[in-house]
Amino acid sequence: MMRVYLDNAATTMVRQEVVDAMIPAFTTYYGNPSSLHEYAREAEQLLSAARADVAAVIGAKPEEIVFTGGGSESDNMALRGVVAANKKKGKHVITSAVEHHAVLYTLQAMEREGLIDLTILPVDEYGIVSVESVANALRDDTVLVSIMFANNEVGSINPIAQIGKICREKGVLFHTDAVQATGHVPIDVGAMNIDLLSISAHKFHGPKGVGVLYIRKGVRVPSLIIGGGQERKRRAGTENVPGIVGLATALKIASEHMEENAKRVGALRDKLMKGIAERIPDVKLNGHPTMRLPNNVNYSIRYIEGESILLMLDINGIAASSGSACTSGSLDPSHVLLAMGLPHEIAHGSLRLTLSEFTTEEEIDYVLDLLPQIVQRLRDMSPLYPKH
Amino acid sequence: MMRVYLDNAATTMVRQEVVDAMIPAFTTYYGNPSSLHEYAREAEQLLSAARADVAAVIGAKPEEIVFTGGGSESDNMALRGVVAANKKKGKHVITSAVEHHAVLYTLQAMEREGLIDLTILPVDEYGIVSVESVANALRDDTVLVSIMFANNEVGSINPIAQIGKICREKGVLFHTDAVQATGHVPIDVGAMNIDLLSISAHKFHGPKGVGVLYIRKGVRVPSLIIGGGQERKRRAGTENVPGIVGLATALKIASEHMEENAKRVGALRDKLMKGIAERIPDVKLNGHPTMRLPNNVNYSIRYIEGESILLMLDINGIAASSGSACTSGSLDPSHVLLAMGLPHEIAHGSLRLTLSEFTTEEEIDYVLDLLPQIVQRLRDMSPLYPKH
Amino acid sequence: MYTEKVMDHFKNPRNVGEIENASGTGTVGNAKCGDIMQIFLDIDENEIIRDVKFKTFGCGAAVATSSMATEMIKGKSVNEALSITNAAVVEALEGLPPQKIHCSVLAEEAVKAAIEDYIKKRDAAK
Amino acid sequence: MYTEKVMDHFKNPRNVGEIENASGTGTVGNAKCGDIMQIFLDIDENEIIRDVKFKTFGCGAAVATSSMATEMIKGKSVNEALSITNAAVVEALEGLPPQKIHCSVLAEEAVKAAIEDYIKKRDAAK
Ligand SMILES: Cc1ncc(COP(=O)(O)O)c(C=O)c1O
Ligand SMILES: Cc1ncc(COP(=O)(O)O)c(C=O)c1O
Repeated sequence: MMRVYLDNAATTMVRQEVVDAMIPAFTTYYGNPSSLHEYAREAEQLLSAARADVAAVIGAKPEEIVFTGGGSESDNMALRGVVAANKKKGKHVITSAVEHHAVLYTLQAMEREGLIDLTILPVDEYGIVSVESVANALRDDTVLVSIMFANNEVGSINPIAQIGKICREKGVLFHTDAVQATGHVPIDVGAMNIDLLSISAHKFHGPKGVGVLYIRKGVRVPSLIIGGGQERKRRAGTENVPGIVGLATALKIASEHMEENAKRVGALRDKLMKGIAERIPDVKLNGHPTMRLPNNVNYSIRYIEGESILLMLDINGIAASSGSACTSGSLDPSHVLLAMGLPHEIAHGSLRLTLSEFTTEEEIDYVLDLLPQIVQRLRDMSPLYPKH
Repeated sequence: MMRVYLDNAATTMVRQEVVDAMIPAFTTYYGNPSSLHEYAREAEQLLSAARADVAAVIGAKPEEIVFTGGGSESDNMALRGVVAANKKKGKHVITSAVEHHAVLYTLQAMEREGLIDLTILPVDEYGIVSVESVANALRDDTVLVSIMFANNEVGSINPIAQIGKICREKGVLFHTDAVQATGHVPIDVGAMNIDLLSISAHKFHGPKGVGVLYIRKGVRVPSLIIGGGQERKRRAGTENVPGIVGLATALKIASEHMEENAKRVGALRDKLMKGIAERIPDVKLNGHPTMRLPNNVNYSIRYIEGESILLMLDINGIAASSGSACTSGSLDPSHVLLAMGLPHEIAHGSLRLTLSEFTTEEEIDYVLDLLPQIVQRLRDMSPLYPKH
Repeated sequence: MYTEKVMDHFKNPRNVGEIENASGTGTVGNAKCGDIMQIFLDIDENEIIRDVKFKTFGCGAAVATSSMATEMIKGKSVNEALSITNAAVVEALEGLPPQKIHCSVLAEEAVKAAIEDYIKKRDAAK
Repeated sequence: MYTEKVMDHFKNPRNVGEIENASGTGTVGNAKCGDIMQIFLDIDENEIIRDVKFKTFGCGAAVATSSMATEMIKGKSVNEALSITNAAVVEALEGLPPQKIHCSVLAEEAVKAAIEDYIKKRDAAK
């Protein structure tokens, strides 16, 4: 049986070049970068090179790059840190209804703890935050705006540069969760006026468990994890040198091939999107038709439920997703789709297919062949499916 | 030139078996364990097996194992979590003066934030916390005792089982930072009445950036990192499956060979310890002569300063440490040595040599040959060295 | 996540369909919560369930519990069928993940709703 | 962490030692802080530094700055030596890590202390 991996928004395969780059850091240059000897200097050199590479890709300075244990940690650190450092100015924070739980749940927890006043902006039918809604929500005591770069479920891309511009004009710090965007679409923290930005390596063929928080020079963000003085005292813990080398290698490769990948993957994505629309009646594309990540397809398929579609696909070797990976297996329909105004029963029937540069046309053809049969079979079993 | 790595308390080489175990998780079983398909189940199986392996080594149940981003995160999570969950009972916390900064600085920060009342227990001349001092410090409002299993600088091992017993009798939660002990000396969270225990993989030939917090069933520890529901909602973020597999593989191997390693490494350690004492006058062993980690040698070498010893060793291919890795390069002498009562000028001249199972007798001989010359050379340069 | 038995009933669900002029039908759940189960009974004059069919909108467990429940009551008397429990369905499926136990409850309720519908119709016809 | 120049002066420090009956000696720093520098001057009747020696307890930078500072003042007049700055020592070493700059300050102070000692002795002898 053919195996087709279309869950690249959940995580990606680590590419061979990345594994090859990491291995020496495991077995040869394994020193602790903080120590004072040749092994340490070797590790420190790998670390510095990785930092410079990452900085270059997003238009930052090396000293603005803090390596973390993943996207969730980066988000938590940014949110808690900025709020803690700006208590004197105020405690109002603005975010959107479609953020990843690493942002949304953290802010909601902080609200319950009395640390912040939270404004959660609605999104349009495509899951996009309007620049106007951000502008209108800004207050004198607003200390932080956190709006994701691209959505993990429906792939819609927010007007980040414009939001950044408004925040900068009002002197409010702007954080963006770019975990889904990094390595896939161009990012320039300077031109986009981004003050803090979260990255996670495993979304662009790097390793799991390592991420970045970009912190603009001059922005104060106390440590989330306290201890040793690593990362210029901003993130304690022995640096994950192999993981960081893997992250930087993966990001460098992704950014070098970004344009051609976006084109090739985008074309396959369009074929899949069009194919589904043509072959399956009663489906609805979720997310913006064009302002979306080049690798994301998300459809609601009426009358049937997401998990059973996934199981049928899985039986046929196809790995896909419904709602976000973190909450699958739960009963609640995606908060993203609900925020976009989808009724519950349609939100329950969503299917996310996310491609990578390793996806082949053959795989897309296989999915387009199978999916209509699977949908029909499940619809025939569904009490909601109108009789013909 | 011979290269000799004697900085294994700072970090260790990842052993080949561990790299071999991790690679499939990078490139083949790369699914997100939370997803719903074959790739996810493969990853989930690796995760479960690793969890069971780790649990077995320390006498825990699999569901009591939370994987984290390293030892510092585990410490931070344990301390902040227990204090947050036990606000109603009180806010008194007991720790010792020789803890790693991931514990000490975190607790001191929490004290400044008004979250806790902190008692920092002194240690004896060997760096060991007395059971009595813990017993005497316990109060009705004590919510947590955090005492490290073995010290990272001088290798001294605390009477953990007895401290655990007292805490259990008084109904006070007991956390131990076992980052240096795990994989090197036997640990049994049941017999030792440990409620929370921190582990870091890179201290026993596993990868950097991955750790464990053991949390006894029934002990409430809210998330430090909030977001997805991973690790039974206790640690958000896509699981670092390769890292976790690496951690478990390394720990299993270490525990299977613990006795024979302790014997062999212990014998080399004794040879090094004795050799230094015999060949170099005016040195002082730091840490307990017998109740110490089998791989730790720590001497104060009078009249000379630590960094210059390290540089001379490094020039000759030997990687060693002075004070803890995290604070080297700083001007302050080790807080551990000062807490043990060493005068500043002697604390400045400490040298830590930490062995591993890969250390050879030839390497020890090389060090014993070189070190006396290096010390003499530096002493001849020192205004403190008495003329003969 | 699912046992082989659950996957078997999901892949090859027994008794899918509808019965025209059923002796009793029951519908439980709602689309908002992501599960709807519909059970159709054909009951003979001896109150034996001659045939049973189901339609389900829901997850893998919803389909499998529907399929298993229909198998368990097929050929049984109405009274026997009324004593079906969700635990028995779970057991027959060799277990369900904790967050899916509610599906077995739904299956029990659907069977009971269909039988109640039959009893109501029967008593009304007397 | 250190430049090649620093490592060169650490590995092969110039002018290590003491001078018996020195024209001036200066000791700065203290063991508690981890650095002590001692400078010995041999100054001729034309106030030229004929010879200079040092002893240092301290880190690599402490040794290297002592060594470099002695090199810089050797053969110079007392007045020229008095104008030595820590920045000049750092520059001659092609840089020092920020947390080690204080070593260069110590070296400057040690030179000045030794010269002051010489001046005191000289003036007392007048
Ligand atoms: C005793 C002790 N605790 C905590 C840590 C922190 O572990 P990590 O560097 O993995 O965060 C270390 C080592 O650095 C340690 O030796
Ligand atoms: C938008 C977004 N933010 C944050 C995260 C969390 O990243 P990680 O799983 O690396 O902690 C993810 C993915 O899981 C994501 O898609």
